[in-house]
Amino acid sequence: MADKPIKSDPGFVDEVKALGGINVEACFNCGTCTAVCPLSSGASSFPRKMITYTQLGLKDKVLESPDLWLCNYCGECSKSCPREAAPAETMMALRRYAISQYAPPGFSSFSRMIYRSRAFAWISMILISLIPLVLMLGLHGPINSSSVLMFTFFPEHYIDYIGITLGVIILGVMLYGLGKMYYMTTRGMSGFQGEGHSANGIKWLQEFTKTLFKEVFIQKRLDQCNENSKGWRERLNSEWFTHMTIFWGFIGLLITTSLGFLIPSAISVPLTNGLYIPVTEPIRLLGTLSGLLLVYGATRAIINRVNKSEIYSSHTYFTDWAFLVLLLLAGLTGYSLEIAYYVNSPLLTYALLTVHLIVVFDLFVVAPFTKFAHALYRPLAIWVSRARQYIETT
Amino acid sequence: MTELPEEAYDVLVIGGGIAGMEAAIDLGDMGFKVALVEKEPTIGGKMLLLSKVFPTLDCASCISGTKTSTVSHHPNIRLLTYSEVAGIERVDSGFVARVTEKPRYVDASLCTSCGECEDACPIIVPNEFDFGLRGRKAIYIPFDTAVPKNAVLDLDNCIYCMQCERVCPADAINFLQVPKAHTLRVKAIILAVGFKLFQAEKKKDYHYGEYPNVLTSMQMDRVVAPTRPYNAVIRPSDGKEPQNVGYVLCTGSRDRTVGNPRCSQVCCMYSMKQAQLIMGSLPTADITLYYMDIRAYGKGFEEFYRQSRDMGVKFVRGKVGKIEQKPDSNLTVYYEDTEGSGGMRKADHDLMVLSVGLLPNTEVAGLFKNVKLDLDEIGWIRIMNETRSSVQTNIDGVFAAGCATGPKDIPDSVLEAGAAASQCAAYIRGASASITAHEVPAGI
Amino acid sequence: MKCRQEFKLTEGKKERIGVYVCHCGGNISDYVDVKKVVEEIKKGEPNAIIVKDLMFDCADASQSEMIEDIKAQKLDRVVVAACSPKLHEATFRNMAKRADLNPYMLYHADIREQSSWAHEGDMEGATSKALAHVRAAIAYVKSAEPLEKIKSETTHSVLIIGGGIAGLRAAIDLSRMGVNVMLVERSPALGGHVAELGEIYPYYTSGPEIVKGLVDELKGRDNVAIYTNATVMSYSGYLGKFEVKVKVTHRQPGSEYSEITLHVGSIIVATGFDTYRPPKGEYGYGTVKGVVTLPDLVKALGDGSKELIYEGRRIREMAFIYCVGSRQKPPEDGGHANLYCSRYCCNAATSQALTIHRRFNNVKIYHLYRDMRTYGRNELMYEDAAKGGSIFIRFDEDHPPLVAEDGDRCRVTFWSSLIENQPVDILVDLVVLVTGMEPRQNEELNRTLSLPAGSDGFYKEIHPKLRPVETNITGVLISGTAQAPRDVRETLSSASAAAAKAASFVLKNELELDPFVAFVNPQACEAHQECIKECPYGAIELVEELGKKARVTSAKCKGCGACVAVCPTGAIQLKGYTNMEIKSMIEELAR
Amino acid sequence: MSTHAFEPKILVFSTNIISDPGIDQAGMSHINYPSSSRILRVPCSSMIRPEFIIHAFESGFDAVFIAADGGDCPYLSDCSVRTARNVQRASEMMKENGIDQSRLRMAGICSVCSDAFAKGVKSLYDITKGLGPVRSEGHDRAS
Repeated sequence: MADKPIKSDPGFVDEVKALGGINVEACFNCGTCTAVCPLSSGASSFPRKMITYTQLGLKDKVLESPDLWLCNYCGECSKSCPREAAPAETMMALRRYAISQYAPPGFSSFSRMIYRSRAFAWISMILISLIPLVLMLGLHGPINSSSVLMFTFFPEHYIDYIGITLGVIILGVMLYGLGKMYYMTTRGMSGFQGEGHSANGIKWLQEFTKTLFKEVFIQKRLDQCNENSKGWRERLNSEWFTHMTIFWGFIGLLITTSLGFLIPSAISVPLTNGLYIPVTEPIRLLGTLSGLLLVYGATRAIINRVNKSEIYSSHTYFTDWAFLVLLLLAGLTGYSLEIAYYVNSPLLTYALLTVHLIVVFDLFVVAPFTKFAHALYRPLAIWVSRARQYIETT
Repeated sequence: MTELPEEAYDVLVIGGGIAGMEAAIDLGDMGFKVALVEKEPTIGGKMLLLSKVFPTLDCASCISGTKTSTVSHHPNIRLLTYSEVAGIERVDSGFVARVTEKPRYVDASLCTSCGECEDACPIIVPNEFDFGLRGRKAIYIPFDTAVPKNAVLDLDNCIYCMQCERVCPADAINFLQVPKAHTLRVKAIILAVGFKLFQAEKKKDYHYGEYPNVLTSMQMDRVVAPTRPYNAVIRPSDGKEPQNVGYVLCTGSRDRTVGNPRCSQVCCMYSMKQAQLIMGSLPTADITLYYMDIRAYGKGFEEFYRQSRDMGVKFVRGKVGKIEQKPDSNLTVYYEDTEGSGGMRKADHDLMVLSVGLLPNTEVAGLFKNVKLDLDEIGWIRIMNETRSSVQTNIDGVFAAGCATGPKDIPDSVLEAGAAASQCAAYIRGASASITAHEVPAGI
Repeated sequence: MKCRQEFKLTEGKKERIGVYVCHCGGNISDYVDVKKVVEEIKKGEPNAIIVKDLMFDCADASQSEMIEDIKAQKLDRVVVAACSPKLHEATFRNMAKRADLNPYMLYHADIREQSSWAHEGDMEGATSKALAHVRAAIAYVKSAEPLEKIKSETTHSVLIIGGGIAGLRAAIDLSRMGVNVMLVERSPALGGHVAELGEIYPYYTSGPEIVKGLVDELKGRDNVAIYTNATVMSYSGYLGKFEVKVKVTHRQPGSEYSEITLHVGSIIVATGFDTYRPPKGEYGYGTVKGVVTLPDLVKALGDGSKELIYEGRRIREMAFIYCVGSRQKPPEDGGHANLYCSRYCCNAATSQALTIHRRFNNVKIYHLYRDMRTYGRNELMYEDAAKGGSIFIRFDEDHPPLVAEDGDRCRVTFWSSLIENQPVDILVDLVVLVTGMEPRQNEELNRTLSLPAGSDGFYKEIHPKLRPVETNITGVLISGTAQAPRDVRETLSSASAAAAKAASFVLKNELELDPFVAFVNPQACEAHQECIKECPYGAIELVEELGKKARVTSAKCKGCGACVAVCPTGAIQLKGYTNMEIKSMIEELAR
Repeated sequence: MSTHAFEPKILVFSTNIISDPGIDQAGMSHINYPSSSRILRVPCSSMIRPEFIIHAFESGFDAVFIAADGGDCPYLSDCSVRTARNVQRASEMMKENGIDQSRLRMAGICSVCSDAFAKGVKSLYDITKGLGPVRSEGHDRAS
């Protein structure tokens, strides 16, 4: 027992409870959750060990563990827990905790506050929404009420500038989080930091691409959660499919938007004139389809949550709602905007544009603190965890 | 239905298991007249069916066998087997109980338990005393050590072929028997109604009843008992001797998903006991117990636990999440070795035993007609004031003992039966006879 | 003790024996040639006045026939050869009684379970075996003596040693049954350990209230005498008639103590337990400030204050360490170790944790346990404590926690197998050692009673299931925590059970015991004293007056016959199984 | 007497409460064991005097089987130890008398241990069959 003892933080349990680990103390460490978990394997131990760490106040053990992010919140563990300790909720709460801890110092307490206080969350949402509103009120151009002149009302380059500024900040926050997570989850692991790091470089890259393909593109792990639904009909109804639609919808829109920024000359010139882009134009088409996927996925997810049909969606936090609702709103306002544009209703178009931009702004601002954050952390965690396994087995 | 004239007793004991027998014998020995009512055709309860019992590993029938024979020959005990209490009413300071004695269709006074009828009967149905592991006939002697040892005809399964009637050397078969209605007037009642076993089917992930090699612990106890159904320790699917047996402790106990958050008190110990017995008959077999906490709390229990470990019984701390069957009828269990490095583990066993918990016989509350018997949240009989008396129910003059008030091991059940007898006697004596002051030396 | 044993002189008289062989409707006669058995007996046994084969010996008509025969033919001995004696020996003994024949002059030979059924298809073998068994039975009854149940007058009172809840409960039961009760308590007050306890879950009542409830029930009962400050000095006698000398210390100055003699029929020992006292240094006990035992904590909780303060220290975080003084490893060096589980501690500790959570806000309790043994519904208590702010951590026997001082707090380092034995430090204000129960240090009384103790040091019952409150000394019973660690309810159960047994000894004015007890033939006894050494019940003593001969106290004899086997001269024998009876049976069986 | 026709006579000591029901059980289950066995019941196996065992051989038994109480004895928890000691003493006496000690066997038989009983008696029967009648041994020459 030469190891230096870890310090226990007696307040940690309460922190996790406040973040949604509703019944974490009830756990008596029987391991049923781990045994029934479709994703737990010999190498990664969750949810039980995460819960034990939580009970014992070993927060660093939690933050150091990539396992936390392997969970897809399918709810099998909560269903079979003999003490009704809701392990899935604790796993969720721990991820919330981790998101707040990986964020840069100022953002860290902000994110904790939006998890812990509903009122704070609402107020901050309203305040954040005020930024684009004020900007639009202050910067908008002439309002042409006879025909729709969208980019006369709000010049496109403003959107670009604001978007890029916001993007840089958000990207910074996220990169900080990823960096911190990488640091915490890999410290103490030989081969990750310090010596021997580069020696495994190629292997790392292989693992990285594997992770990207399996866990990000087709999300194999989530599909494993629905192992009982093998038929296509069931698959289409599965959580996996819902998630895939949201994911690919989001990626699609991200690409179209980015392309809009990167090659403005290709699109923005005809756009200025309004009607010249045909629906069949590839980028446009991609945007439309992605939007459809996103609206479908978000709607399904919201319906699931409203129905509380499954354990995984029976406990929902503001931040979970926020991301979904904003996604749906972004989609809906986007399509409404197009309709308003085509039916040539100028005032409605301007109003919808304002709303759409506010929603999109909000969506990006809160992204690192909402469920969206897992989109970044999970792939990294899976990659680290795979790399760890590799180190341990070699 | 034949109405019989009212009979008077001091005490009615309901339930002829170890607790009921012990209470009846204690009261009988004190000179009280006791009526003992048992719904099965034989007395001895579940204990008589067990193999050896922890922690001393004495054979269950050596102990309960002496009790069954004492009960059946005791001058102060009237034994009514195959009889059910139809209703109890409080009348004045006592009770009137109506008891229906079911027809055995065999004249017990003539039957010599020779078994000829059993041999002749063509109908085979699962034997409830072996928990379905083997069959019995429609007319049958429940088991070798049964008391009273008489045949009983199960009319539901009888095809009226009359073979038994033809072969019975004592002419004891009587198809014309009708139920008898006894009316018992008693001063006090002892409820020793025992327990029910958790229905393992309810724990779906363990697939009991679906996979042949998943047994309950009660079935396993029969398999290792000297009176065992197969006359060997073998597994049901193919009759192979199991070489790697796993036990799932806390099946139906400490589990809110099946509605029983309580611990059943006896499963850890009986599982270890079975493990030791299996090792005795199959020395090369591996036995693994999947447990959460080993509750070896009674006298000599911890020592028994240590002995089991020394014998090589494997203890794995982790509750089994699920059991899956492989094509060769072997079973894979999924669990977390919570004391190891963690993570989901799989292990293969050729026989799995579910250590099922104990649940109450809640029908007992319905027996009382004009008074209400208080049960606790789960349905065990509630003891009024446990810091005053361990056996007094909420009804004056009604006592409960053994597993009727909660899961209990045999030593505790026996003690509680003694306690019920004692307080019952105190109640009757205290209520009827005036206590004469004897000359006692001055105290404080 | 008056033994109403009468020996009829049978010498010189010719025995008149009736033999009844049963067919059992074919069950016997299918494989045993019953007719042949009857013929052989008739041929070879002139004293067999009546030899019959009956279809069913046990049938009412057959029994009536036997009674008629016994009366008409003046039969003085009967042999019934039928099924197993376990089924019908009592039936036929009753039959004999009805025929005014001493029931022990009847022998029930088994020719079904042990002959016809055991040797199916071997008619010759089964028949010769049955015949041998019948002949042996005839040999037995020939040398049999009429026996009577041993009757002994009993004193209508019971002595209870110990005034804790077990003693009180037994006293209530016996007193209400109309038995005189004398209760002797060593200390000045009743209630024992329970009187010192605070609130006890799941009963929601305090120790003193429990004691008061029991004492109140005893108050005003005129057949109970309680002696406090009293100790048992000596005792003699046997079941039904014990004589116990008690020394009572007076509170008033002047006469310091008096000695009284009590006559009782039975004795209940309810002397309770001792709390385990950790040696200095065990988990920092006595060396680290803030390390206390569970009973210390319970006392501290008793004052009803709003804040949890122990010796000036405000308690916000505390640690319970379980299995202190219980479940210890076997000592390699022969040192002191309690191998047993103390049963009550897990429940007691979780119950105290619940009390703390309910009374004080924000107190965190770390429970360092080995197995949580909150059996039965105590499991709910475990669950509630966990939800109320208790954290339960399992540690392994091989890695016990370490306790050290850390400023004005305690630092507990533990290794839990649940997290791969990585050491963890917790800082707490108080460390509570959950101490177990130990057998009461009571050498004087133990010497006086000479009750056997088990390997755990607690008093040992004859059999935990068959005779759970009886000891080797017939009439001396054990109950409560003197026998094994127990909680309140279990203690009350065992006390009442002991009361039931005591009552069955003394309620009737006369005790009836089985006649199969040892007896000594004084002519043959050479005072080797082997039997005295062999008898675990202390039923045999050497009597000087008779010229140094062994004598059996029938009331103490349980009839095992262990003494019979060791007597070099065959002087001590068992009634109903005399050496003569057995030898003559052996000879017949060998024919 | 020709050896192949020899049927060893076996005396079985059983106990009222424990092993006798076990022997009954063998009959009830129709488990066959040599019919040349004879059964004599006593309260507890610890009362069997070595002298009884010798007397059995003197009376013509070829083997003695003690169906002891084992750990289930209702009288004495150390019944087996005491019985074993007495049996040991009997065995020594047999040696002195020139009787082959393998003619004597003790086994704990519980109240349902029918298999163990039947097996025990059978194997003793086989051994004794090999040894021949007890009267052919030194014991006869000595007396």
